[in-house]
Amino acid sequence: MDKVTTATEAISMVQDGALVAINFWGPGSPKYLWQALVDHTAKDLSIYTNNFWAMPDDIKAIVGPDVTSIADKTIRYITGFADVKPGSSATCDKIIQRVHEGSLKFESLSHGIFMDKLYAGAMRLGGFYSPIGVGTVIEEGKEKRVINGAEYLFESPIIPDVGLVKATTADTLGNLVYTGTARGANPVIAMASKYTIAEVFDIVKPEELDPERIGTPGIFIDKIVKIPEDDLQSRQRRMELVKLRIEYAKALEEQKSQGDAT
Amino acid sequence: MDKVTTATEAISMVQDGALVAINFWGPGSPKYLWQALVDHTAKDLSIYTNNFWAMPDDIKAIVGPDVTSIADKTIRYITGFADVKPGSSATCDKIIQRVHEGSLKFESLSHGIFMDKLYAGAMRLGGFYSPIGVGTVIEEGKEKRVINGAEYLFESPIIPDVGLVKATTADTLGNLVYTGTARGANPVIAMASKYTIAEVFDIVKPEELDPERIGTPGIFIDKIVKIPEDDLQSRQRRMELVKLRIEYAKALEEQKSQGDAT
Amino acid sequence: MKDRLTEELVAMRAAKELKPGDYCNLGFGIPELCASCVADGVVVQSEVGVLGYGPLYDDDEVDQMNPDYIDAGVHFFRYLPGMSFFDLQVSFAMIRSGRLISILGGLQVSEKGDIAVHNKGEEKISYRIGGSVDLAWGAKRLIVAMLHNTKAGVPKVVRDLTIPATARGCVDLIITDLAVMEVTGKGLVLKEVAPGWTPEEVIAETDAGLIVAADVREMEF
Amino acid sequence: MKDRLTEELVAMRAAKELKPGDYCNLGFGIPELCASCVADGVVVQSEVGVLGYGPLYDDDEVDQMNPDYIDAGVHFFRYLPGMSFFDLQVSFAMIRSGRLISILGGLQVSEKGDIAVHNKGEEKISYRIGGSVDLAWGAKRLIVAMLHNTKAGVPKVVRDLTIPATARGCVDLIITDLAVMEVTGKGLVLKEVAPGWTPEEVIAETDAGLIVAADVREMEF
Repeated sequence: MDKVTTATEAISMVQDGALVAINFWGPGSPKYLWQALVDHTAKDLSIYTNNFWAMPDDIKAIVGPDVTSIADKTIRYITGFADVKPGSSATCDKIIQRVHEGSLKFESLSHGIFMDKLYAGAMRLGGFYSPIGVGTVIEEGKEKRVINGAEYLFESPIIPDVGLVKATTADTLGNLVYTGTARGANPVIAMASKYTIAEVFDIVKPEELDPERIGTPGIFIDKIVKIPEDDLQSRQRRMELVKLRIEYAKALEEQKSQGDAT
Repeated sequence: MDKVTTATEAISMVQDGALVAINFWGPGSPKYLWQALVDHTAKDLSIYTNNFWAMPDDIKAIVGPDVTSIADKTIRYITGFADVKPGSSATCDKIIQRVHEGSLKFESLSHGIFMDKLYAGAMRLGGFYSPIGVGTVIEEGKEKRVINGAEYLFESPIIPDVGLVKATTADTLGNLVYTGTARGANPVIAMASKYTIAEVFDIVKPEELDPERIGTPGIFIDKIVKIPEDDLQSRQRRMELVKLRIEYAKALEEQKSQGDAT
Repeated sequence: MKDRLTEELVAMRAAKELKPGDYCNLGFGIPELCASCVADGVVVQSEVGVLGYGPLYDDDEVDQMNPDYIDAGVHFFRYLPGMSFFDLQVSFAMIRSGRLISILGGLQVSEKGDIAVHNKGEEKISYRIGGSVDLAWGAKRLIVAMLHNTKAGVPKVVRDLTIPATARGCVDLIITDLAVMEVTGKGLVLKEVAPGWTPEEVIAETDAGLIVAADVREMEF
Repeated sequence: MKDRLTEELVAMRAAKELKPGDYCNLGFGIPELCASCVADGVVVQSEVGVLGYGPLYDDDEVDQMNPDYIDAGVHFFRYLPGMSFFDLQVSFAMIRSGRLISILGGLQVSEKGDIAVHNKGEEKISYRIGGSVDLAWGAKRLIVAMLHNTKAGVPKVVRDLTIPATARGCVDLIITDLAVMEVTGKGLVLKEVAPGWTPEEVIAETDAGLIVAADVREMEF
């Protein structure tokens, strides 16, 4: 049961029509695997992600793969936060055009519901009643039920075909250690997905990990990919990325101050 | 916001009719707080616990407080596992008599559903559809729904009035560190309960805990109680407890070999 | 035109609502500015998975930053004793538990306590919902810190929302660059006005019914 | 009466179903005995919150035991490289994920793959359900390891359960002190018999319809 492999090989099992979940929030975003997915041939994908930023192309060029970069082979995005600004990039405009044409669907959740649906998938529930989103755009098309005097919306579980996660360190059995705010949705994506691939900075022997510090037990991880040391996403080059992120944040700030004026 | 107090003071806020959740499974069972609850005056309690063993009185005398010891002031037990053997103890026979009289209710869940209901409470859900228990005694009286061709049972969330948890170490802010299999339902009880009390071996300053190792963030903990060093539940006397547990396990084995013959 | 408060002063007034031992989440916009003026002992949460984190680094402190210490808005924060990390399940249990005070920015707030934080965005695509729906719904106390009017001068405190709601009936207190208003069963109560402003002048900038408190006074920071 | 297999031999036969790299949970009774005969590299889970734990201590090894290393059945286990600890949420996600092979004991198993693990107990009180419902429902493969008959000689492999079910239609393989039987769409297939026993003799001890496999053979350990 050798789980250690390359990104290309791990991603090669993603088939046409697959539902792929990915944690795109905080330092635990598996951007190295994402690039492999972008480069992969599978089409008609559904993408389940916390955040969907349709960034201006100049920012994308700096910060590396973004979640819109796979739009060409995607038919559905389900996100906890989506921001698509007309005119901000060619990708963005194409996304808007495709939504209008009906060849691309968007479903908006909250960050909490995004996680809830994965957890319900992990637990193999049939669905659940959420108090979040009543009286908002989230309730459109959803069954409403009054329980003990309060209104709830029916939400369905999500069981991704493939989950992409990022951790700091893995052992060869697939046990993952997270650090800082790199946890995010990674643990719940790993639990919910039929097949989970993890990218990590380092792969060590099982005896090198503290059993008390494991954030995702190896049973949930099917393949482990080490980020090459010369990649921008590697541990060695992270401080470069921090500097780029600062540029990125500045650019976002500018976007925001332009976009949020109401 | 001084959270550190004594068991008696922490437990004194448990009122008549309260729903109290407790992790009774593995080394993370808060038996010290449990004894304080047994000694407290509140009555008409509902007890939500993973396991309910109605042990013979001679075993109880050795292993300390057990979950049946509060039966006199309890009107409802909800458990993931219940074992009540007629004739095994006076408490046991009284429990059976009260169930027959109708003054005590028993609800049986599975260990998984026990945890699911707490998690649904923590997430403030209105309810959820579980695949577990279809076609078994668990389904009695529950709404059944077919979703995508499979049957599910409707389960309601549990939000305990008071949660009792155990951890190895706390800091003064209520951050908890668990070790080994002492996690159990403690984290989910802490998240779901309106008011949570933790018993720990040691209380340290916040800077002494590693932020990566905290199993329950302090926001969920209202009161922290240090187990006195001369108590059988203290860290210092745990190996004595291990020896007693071995005796206990032996006695259970004997019980089992007598009871499970079918 | 009279002077309105700066965003920093709005943030300072909002931060005064937080006492040592309080747990809080600070939303995007003006609420983020509260981070540098909250009292010692106020415990700040970020929905991406950290509680009790320290002050943010400035952009020129790159060499000190920990690349794993990033908040929900992609800022780098410092270690603080008592800090804890967790995944989104724990984070949203926290957010919905009623144990956190939430300070959110707002595009519109109604006198009934409805709030719109995210805008509708482009053609039913970009709802920008994020964690705000959960934060508004679950807060122990929901404080909105925002400007009283849009750049075009349109009142943001209204009788009924005219843009999609983030959550309904959740807001407890509204703090703007003109006033402090409390949502009550009787309606919106004007409790404080910005220095130099009269209640009547604030009412003129507001599209909701405002009940002037008997003890209405000038905002302090 | 012919000799039946010992419980240890039943456990050894069941353990043979587990290959290095397999994840499994071992239930109470005979399955627990598998722990000492599984192949190296088989990863054992305990539902109280540990994966990949090491062999159990004997009762006379108290001085070496770690009081925080206790499994679901109150046994003390050893550290093993690759071991991980987690809470009940992660444990039951694991149990329901279809990634674990589950070996359970049984009071009764039907030819349809229904299983009764817990007995009804006293007067609707003591259902002894525990984790077995989740384990049976969620298993990648559900193997039952039990005695073929009760102490009183009543068959435990039956056409229909006569006691409350733990889960329905879940069992894949039944291993007893007399036989190995596979639950298939066509019915229960007798694949192996205990040394010295004929298929006909096993059928006589069974209350379910048994299809004798063309290649039926003697059990090996």
